[in-house]
Amino acid sequence: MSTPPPLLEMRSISKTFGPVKALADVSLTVRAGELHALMGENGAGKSTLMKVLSGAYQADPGGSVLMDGKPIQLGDPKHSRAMGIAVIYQELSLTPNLTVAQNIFLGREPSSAGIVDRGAMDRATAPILERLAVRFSPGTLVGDLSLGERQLVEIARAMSTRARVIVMDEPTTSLSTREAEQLFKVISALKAEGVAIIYISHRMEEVYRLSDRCSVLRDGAYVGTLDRDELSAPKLVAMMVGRDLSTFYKKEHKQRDDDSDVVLKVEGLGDGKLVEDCSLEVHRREVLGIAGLVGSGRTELARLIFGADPAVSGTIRIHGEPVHSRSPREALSHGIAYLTEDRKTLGLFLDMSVSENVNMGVLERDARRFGIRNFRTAARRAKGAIASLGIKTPHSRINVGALSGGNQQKVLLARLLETEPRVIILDEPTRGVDVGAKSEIYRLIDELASRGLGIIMISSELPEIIGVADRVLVMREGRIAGEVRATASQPIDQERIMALSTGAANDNVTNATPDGAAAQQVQHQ
Amino acid sequence: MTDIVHGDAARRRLEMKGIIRALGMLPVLLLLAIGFELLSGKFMSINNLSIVMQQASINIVLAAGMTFVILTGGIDLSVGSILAASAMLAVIVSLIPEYGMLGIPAAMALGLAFGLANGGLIAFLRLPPFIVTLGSLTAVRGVARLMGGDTTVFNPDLPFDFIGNGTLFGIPWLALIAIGVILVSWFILRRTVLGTWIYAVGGNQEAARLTGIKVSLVLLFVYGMSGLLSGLGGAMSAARLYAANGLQLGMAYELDAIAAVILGGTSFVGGVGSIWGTLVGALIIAVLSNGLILAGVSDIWQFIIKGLVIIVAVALDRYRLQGAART
Amino acid sequence: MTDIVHGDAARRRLEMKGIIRALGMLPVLLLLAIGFELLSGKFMSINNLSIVMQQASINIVLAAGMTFVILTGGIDLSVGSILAASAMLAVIVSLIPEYGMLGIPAAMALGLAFGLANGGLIAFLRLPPFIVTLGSLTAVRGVARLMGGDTTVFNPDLPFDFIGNGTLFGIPWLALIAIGVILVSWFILRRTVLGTWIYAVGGNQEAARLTGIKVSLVLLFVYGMSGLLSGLGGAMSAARLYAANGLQLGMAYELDAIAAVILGGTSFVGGVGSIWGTLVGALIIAVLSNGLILAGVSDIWQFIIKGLVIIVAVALDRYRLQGAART
Amino acid sequence: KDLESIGISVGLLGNPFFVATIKGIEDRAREINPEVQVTSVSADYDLNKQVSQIENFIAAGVDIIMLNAVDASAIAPAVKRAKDAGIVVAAFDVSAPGAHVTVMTDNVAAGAKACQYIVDNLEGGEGNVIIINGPQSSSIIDRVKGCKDVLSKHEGITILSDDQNGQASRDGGLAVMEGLLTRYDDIDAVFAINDPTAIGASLAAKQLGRDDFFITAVDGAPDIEQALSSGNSMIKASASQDPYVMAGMALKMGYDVFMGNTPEEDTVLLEPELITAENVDSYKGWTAKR
Ligand SMILES: Nc1ncnc2c1ncn2[C@@H]1O[C@H](COP(=O)(O)OP(=O)(O)OP(=O)(O)O)[C@@H](O)[C@H]1O
Ligand SMILES: Nc1ncnc2c1ncn2[C@@H]1O[C@H](COP(=O)(O)OP(=O)(O)OP(=O)(O)O)[C@@H](O)[C@H]1O
Ligand SMILES: O[C@@H]1[C@H](O)[C@H](O)OC[C@H]1O
Ligand SMILES: [Mg+2]
Ligand SMILES: [Mg+2]
Repeated sequence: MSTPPPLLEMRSISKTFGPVKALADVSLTVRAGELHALMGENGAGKSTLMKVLSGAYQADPGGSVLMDGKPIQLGDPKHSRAMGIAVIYQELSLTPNLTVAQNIFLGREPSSAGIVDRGAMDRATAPILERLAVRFSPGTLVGDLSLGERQLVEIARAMSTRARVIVMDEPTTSLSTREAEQLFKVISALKAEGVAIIYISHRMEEVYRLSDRCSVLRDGAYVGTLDRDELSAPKLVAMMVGRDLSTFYKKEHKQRDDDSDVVLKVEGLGDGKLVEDCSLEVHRREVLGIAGLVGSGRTELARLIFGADPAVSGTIRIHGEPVHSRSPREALSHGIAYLTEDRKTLGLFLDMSVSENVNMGVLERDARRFGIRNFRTAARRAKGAIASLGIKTPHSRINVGALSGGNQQKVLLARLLETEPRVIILDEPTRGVDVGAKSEIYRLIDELASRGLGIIMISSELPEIIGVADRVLVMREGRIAGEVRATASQPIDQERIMALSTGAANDNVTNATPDGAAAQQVQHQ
Repeated sequence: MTDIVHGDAARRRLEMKGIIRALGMLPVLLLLAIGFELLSGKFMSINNLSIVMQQASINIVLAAGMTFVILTGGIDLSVGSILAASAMLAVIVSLIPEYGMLGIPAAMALGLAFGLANGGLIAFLRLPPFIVTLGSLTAVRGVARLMGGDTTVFNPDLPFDFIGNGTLFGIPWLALIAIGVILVSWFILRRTVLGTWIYAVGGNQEAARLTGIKVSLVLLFVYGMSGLLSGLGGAMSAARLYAANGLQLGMAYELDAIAAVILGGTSFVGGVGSIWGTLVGALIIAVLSNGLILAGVSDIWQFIIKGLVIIVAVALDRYRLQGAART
Repeated sequence: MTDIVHGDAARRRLEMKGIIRALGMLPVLLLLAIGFELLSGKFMSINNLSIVMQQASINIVLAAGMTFVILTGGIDLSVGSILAASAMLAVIVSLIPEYGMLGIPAAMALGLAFGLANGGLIAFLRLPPFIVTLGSLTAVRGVARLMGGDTTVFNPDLPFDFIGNGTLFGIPWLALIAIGVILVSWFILRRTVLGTWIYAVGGNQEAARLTGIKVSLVLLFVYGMSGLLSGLGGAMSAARLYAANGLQLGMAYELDAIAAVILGGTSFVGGVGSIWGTLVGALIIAVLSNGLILAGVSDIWQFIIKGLVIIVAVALDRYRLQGAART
Repeated sequence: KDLESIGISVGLLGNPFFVATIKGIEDRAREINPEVQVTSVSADYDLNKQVSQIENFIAAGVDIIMLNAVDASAIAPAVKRAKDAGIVVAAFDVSAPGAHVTVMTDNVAAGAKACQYIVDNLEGGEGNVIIINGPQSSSIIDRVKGCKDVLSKHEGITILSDDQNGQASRDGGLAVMEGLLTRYDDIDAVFAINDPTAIGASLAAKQLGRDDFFITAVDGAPDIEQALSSGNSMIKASASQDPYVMAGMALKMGYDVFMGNTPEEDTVLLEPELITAENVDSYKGWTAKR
């Protein structure tokens, strides 16, 4: 008896974009019912490989993809889908102007004689949404959903096709812990049904936890595959980056000493919509973490502090001095800087060069008389930033859109730092960034804190927030639900944060007040 | 549970938004109508309303086609020229003894052909819609002039003149056709798979492609539709005038059609909008022209007032929708 | 190391792309020029080239303003009407004894005022540029007519007529002004902070706001600039015609200006494009008009050919840039 | 019956000619009833637009429609509709089939006179002539016809071009003439279908540094008067019309019909007079007080 052919087999796939070889002779085998993790640094070619699989890209001639041992036609999204391949793309591929149900069934609407059966569509959607335990309905406009909720719609779409292979390209980047847990449950159910999952993520702990096997790509080439029991951090990292990453999180900055160090003090801030009565303090040389579920209002709060959205109540002080005006421009002039969670649509100028992106915030300051640009200073700044942040780019005149995610993030950070801020708010600073770059960003955060800046870091990755922050505020439904601090004897713990963010914590148990005199350990039941 | 409450509130907010959006400029239209009635005392007569509807009809038909195009994020500047060429053909064909009635299908076929040519260039060669249709605005105008050797073609015994001047159960045929076009458009946009695809292509063309939607077919369809409806508009214009003139007819009609669509709340970037909005937008434009004359406003001031009303109308709309997405 | 190799190749590719883009439609322009020379034997004469430049000049000035606007992702449909109103004012002021020369600054000031009004509505009330400028296309046209009581105003002894008819060192003043406007625009766009901000706002308006760029100021500036240059265009037109007419002057000029910008490779979505491209685009349009007449093509066929050439030009361009971003 | 309201639709308001016609109508109408409401609109030579304007006049219930048809034949159905609604239609400057009354210049004669001047002033009665055409309204068609009738009698005369549309406007004439001047090196005379076109043509010549020909036209507009008396203009003659009198007369005849008196002659042709540098001083012009 011969063993049955594997569910999916990709053989010597190559893909070139002009002179760039994104994939060179990559092969990959995926078995039914397994979760196959795909790892690699930013730009290693993971997404490209998956796009070849889904038919979004036409691979170079020579390679082939087989399902159940039978070759499938490459380069046609419809065909791949018919073969049972579903892809959740890294860049969300939803149409914001259509409803959840319409998006899920886009391109394969239940219809007779060309007329859509909307009822059937909604009916088919509801159980899937239920399974994902989301709180929006089939008729909700996707444009009205948050980033994380949209991610869930993508997942629902893949589930609805009853695919045999589901590719998830960084599905948890905008999910918070609770949503992620829900997703993991769904994943194991799917696996039990014999569905194969190809899972791409930059979050190591997820990979350890979920994967049955793990393959690694580097510079567009296949490096190797590890079985579950072979998986170990040093091994994986070595395969990915080709070097050793000894210290991952870094917390060497000296923490605050006393209250005179308060850089930013926010009191009673609210936007009249979601955020209500939020107060917080950030000290010099401190990293304040903000945790919470998707939609808990962390981004909203950050935008309020930064003046990006109008506040209806509350005060903001920098070094005790009230900040009145409500615009990012004003906030920047007071030394508040904000790194957006959505770097492509809210942060970068993708059609502009690395240098222009780095300099954009300080053009006026550098300008000569009559607003004439000083290109020499600009070039110097760009060069300096590239060197000090270790941005990997051939030169500073390249379009920022051509860089990998991690390097784009560094460019954005560089722009903030050039404005010489006193407080910086980092919203999901490592979203979609590979291990190597992540550790560099952590190192950078630590260094900035050492330099005396106050830092607020919003993150949905609990290990990261615990690893980097000195103190964590937890948000729930637009309010600050509580604070978690480390003591000499006990570090910040994950359970307490979870409890506060889901509302499971008993509020009578002392929450340390933000201005509490000493670090105080918070009890948990 | 708070979760549910939040969800409910959000849903209610969404529904409100939906209704307000669908309502669109209707309040502005009603305000204008009441205003003109008060000013002239003649506006609300059945007779005048039927004239307004008649005058709006051609623009409604063009604007319906334009709605399809703009929903995909495109634009069609050539509608006026296609209308002129089709009207020429309609009159020329109407002069053929016995087969005069063929003028209507001939006009529509010609319009469709031009529309498909636009669509082909945009869908398959991926040329920018603005330039392609600007090119055909010019080229088709030339064709229209060529067809009549640059003079007016005229047929006092137009076999299908009832369309331009007759009524059915007291309602002008022109108005009926316009309403029919709106209903068909509504059906296509809201009830068919194709309609969903049109919105999808306008909302996120790349995502649409990845889900296997044949984006080029959708584009071909919308420009074809716009051409077809321009052809119909040509036949209507011919029926109304018993004549056509390749040089003057349809000049700058694209601006009125686009204005109707945008006044109706359809977004220029594509993906958002409705055909009802377009109807209201076209009616606002027609009511303005008619009402200002009824009110005895001079031609000059008509221009000034019309321009300002357009701006004020969207400003009101923006104010009304405050906080909703920017079109 | 592969990284370096990769980097080098990418750099070379990027540089090539840059050059090709900057070159833009220049090859098409040269092809047209050579073609017309072969056909007519008269095209390349110094005299004729100066006529082409003269005829292109007003459109170049309008298109330069339009480039600013389109670079921010906006549009300005009102340039033709503003030109008409400014031309009216230029002639009216020119009739004031002694102070006749003030006609030019007056025209520019009026244009600037209208432009700032557009910009204010767009920047502060956040109204869609298409509707705002469509409104002012209509309203300002009315104002232009009002200024002359609806008739042609003329001044046979226009004090600044040298602009329209004179030359400096053998180069027509009109052409000199156009070149000056291009140079100033280039300087602003490429050498000043404001210019970089314009590209940034067009590239990503929200990101620009979050970077602390004064987005409303940038918008106000570009529409103001477009208005100012339309005013200048009005003065140039008055100087050429010794007269102005509120009703007809500048009709549909916006289409030519937009066509020049888009032919020149500036993207409709904003953020990408150059003023040199606009110059080439405007020259292509002017060369076409002039060349076809020289070649003895009839008026009708001029339309048809012009339309087709515009389409073929972008098709060639698309082919040439294959793989580069879609405009 | 009282004359309460009048609607006027003209080809193109920007032309001073039509401004004079409107003034003529208003003045005569005020003499009949000082309170009369006059609404004037421009059709911009767009037939669809003019038909809509007529419909709106019908809806507004005006007593008389003063019509300058943009298309001499195709306007017929709209005229009929107005008549059916009991409205008096008075055509001026251009004929409109079915109109109750019509007053216009004898445009064939105007074209003939302007072109006879060309024949008389060409050296040896021969040379290359250009006709700058315009929108195809009856007045313009007739002028071109009158002109060609004259020119065709002289074998030495070649018509280089007669199919370019100068839009009956100054800038249209300028644009067209610039093209014609680049195309033809040897031009002896130009006939422009109206004065604005002629001025545009002369400006083109000036801008291109050409002075080897002369221009004639039709209208006798104020700016032409000035040009003729200046003595150094390329425009040498214009067959004058009297728009003020013409339109006023049409209104009066229309009023007669309105009051129930059918005039004996429903069409009046006014004789044009050729004005040149010699007789311009005795020409009264459009803006003369009357
Ligand atoms: N459309 C494209 N055109 C040109 N180059 C591309 C294109 N898409 C990807 N590349 C290049 O191909 C390489 C692989 O990119 P890919 O997106 O597959 O990386 P990835 O492993 O998914 O990275 P990340 O972890 O950041 O998502 C990169 O060098 C990228 O710049
Ligand atoms: N443009 C919008 N329109 C309507 N609702 C919105 C919009 N943006 C956000 N929301 C809603 O506001 C709530 C808070 O979103 P926010 O982005 O602040 O959450 P967050 O805590 O930062 O989570 P995330 O991890 O997604 O960044 C969500 O429920 C979201 O649905
Ligand atoms: O007779 C009219 C007059 O000559 C005007 O100048 O142009 C149009 C003609 O209808
Ligand atoms: Mg990727
Ligand atoms: Mg967030």
